[in-house]
Amino acid sequence: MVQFESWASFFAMGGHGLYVWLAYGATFLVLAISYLSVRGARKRLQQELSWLSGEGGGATQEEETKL
Amino acid sequence: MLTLVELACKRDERTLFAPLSETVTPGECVALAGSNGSGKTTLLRTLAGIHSQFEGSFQCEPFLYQGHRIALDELLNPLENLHWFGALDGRTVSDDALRDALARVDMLPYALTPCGRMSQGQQRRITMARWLLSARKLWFLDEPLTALDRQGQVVLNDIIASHIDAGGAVFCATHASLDVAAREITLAPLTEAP
Amino acid sequence: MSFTSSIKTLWHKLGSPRWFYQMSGPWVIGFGIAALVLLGVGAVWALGFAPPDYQQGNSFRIMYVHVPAAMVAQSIYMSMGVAGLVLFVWRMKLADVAIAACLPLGMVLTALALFSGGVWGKPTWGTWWEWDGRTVSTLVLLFLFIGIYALREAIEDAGLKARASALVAMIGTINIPIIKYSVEWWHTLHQPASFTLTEKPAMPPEMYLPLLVMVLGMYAFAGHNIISRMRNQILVRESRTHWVREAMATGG
Amino acid sequence: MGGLLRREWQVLARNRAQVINPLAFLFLAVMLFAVGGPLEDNTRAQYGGAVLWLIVLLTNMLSLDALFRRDYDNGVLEQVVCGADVPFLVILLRIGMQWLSTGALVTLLAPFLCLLLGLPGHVTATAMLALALGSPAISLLGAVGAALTVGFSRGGILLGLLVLPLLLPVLIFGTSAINQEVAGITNNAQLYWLGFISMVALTIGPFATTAGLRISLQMQ
Repeated sequence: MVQFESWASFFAMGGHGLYVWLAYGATFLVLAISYLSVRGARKRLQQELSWLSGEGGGATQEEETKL
Repeated sequence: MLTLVELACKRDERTLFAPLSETVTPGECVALAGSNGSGKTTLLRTLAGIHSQFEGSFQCEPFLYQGHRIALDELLNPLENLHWFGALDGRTVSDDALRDALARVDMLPYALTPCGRMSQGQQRRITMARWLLSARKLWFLDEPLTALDRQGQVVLNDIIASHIDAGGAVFCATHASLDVAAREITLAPLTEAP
Repeated sequence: MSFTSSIKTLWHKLGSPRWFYQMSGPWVIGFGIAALVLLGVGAVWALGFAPPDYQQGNSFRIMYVHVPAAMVAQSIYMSMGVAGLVLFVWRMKLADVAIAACLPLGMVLTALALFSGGVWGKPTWGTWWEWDGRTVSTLVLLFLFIGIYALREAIEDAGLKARASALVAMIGTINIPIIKYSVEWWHTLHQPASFTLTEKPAMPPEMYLPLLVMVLGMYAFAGHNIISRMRNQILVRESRTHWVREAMATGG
Repeated sequence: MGGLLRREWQVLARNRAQVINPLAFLFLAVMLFAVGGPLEDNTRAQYGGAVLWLIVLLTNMLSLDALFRRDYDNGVLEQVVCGADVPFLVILLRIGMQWLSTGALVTLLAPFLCLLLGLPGHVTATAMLALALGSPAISLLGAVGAALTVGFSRGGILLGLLVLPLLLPVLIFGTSAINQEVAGITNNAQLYWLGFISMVALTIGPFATTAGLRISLQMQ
């Protein structure tokens, strides 16, 4: 059952709101960044390689996908 | 003595030359020619078991490898070095064998001077003495002629010739041609990996 | 086909990055959806429905984020050790792709665990950093990750980079139990055996279940993230092959 | 075997700086700590053990950096890897020599170090025992780091980064062995643990070092 009476007390978290939301925010932010960076790298690769497949030859710019 | 089956060495995941298949029989000298960077050194280091990135396969009996580096401890004198290399092979080198080897390369007077104080050419001669003392029949030599003066080159060719006559085999990478009759292999560098 | 022969063929297939690339497509989507659902449900459950801790109140909810990050980070390091063993013994190229893919996420999750641990410590003990058994072993884990990362940066040759990081990952994995035990032992020496926040007390189910969901969600996310990084790595490394060209042309 | 060992002694005899410099640094660092630290004797005894082990660890890192560098540069290491029937033995000998010139020597000098660090007299025996049991692990695991970083010109930093996290247990058990001796509590558990860690290091160290050297040799 729900632990909090109102949305206000939910956000206040009994006084520890700052820390709880800081921890959750950081976690989901980091997960989101990690997901987006991987998806971005894939998109960049797709453009590079599909552009090249038209060319049929030559090496892509060899770069290790970082984060 | 040495058989290569479709051997192709790789460096940084790139194949350096077209796959090579060769056999080297006792009493044969094979010269490995090829432009700089065609992979001669990498091939020799692969056969010596140092380089481990390759495709295909090869079998070889116990061998002696001489790379670009002198492979002598500069703090020790020739006698100590040669004793140690003997111990590396699990053998104890007798003194007169040592004396003969050093005499053969005209380095007997330098037997006790630390190798660090010798010139590059003199150190090369000491490594030639090491070849003579090693019991290995198959020699891998990488650019043996470097830093040798005229007299040194005569000694080198003489050593290789007598090694071949004694039933040994030499597989060496060299630019300058050896006096000994040698079968040539050229490495076809791969410009664009398939 | 008998069980062992199907394992053999699977093992053989794993050798070719192409097969892995084609096979892993649905896995990435599967893990992605599982992560989304589990993390979403877990977060709502942990924040809204799990009971607060009788001693710490609501700051206890940070555990539902801190523990999964630390656990998954350590599992990632262990799997890098296993991949290292596979690379060393069977010389499988895919193992290095796995190590390269695991490394960034492992480092990020370890740092995240340290951060959320600190944020959790502030309301509980009044300090942002507490030299506690768990925090120190997580910090050591971060240094083990950084060691591998620094070694990979220092080596240019791809083949040597793979073997060197495989060796360090294996040695690190062997040492993790010893390090963990010695740090825990060191901590109990310094901290009189009061209620240590990081000792998992026997939690009632309504506390334990959301944690389980969050941990599974984090593992699912790690699976999704690492496999898609591996796919990117394969595209980079096999960029000259024709199958990559076709895959890219058809948007595979 | 004898011939291999003879060369190690010859190199050690002719390159004494390799042994003397780390020891000089050891005593210098102890002096710096003693001068920098608090003056009252009772507090100094509490952190004496930690200081001793920390300095032993860091001095070892200095001497480990040069462990294979000379043989790597002059080509002798190539001959060990491709020429010798059992390269593992030659490398184990080299690590043993490095331990002798750092770990064993520090164990013998422990009485002086304990004196300088203000540790009470009865602690010296335990400190020597702990150092004797723990220092092999430092050399054996450190050799793996030395093997992997010999190819880089500024390998020292990376060597510490790779090896020191693995040596945390040695620091923990070594320090608490001495601290508990200062407090008079029995510390057999710590000594057993130090011995155990050294045994683990002995089983994986030489093999991992040989593998590391094979990797570094391909970088030449």
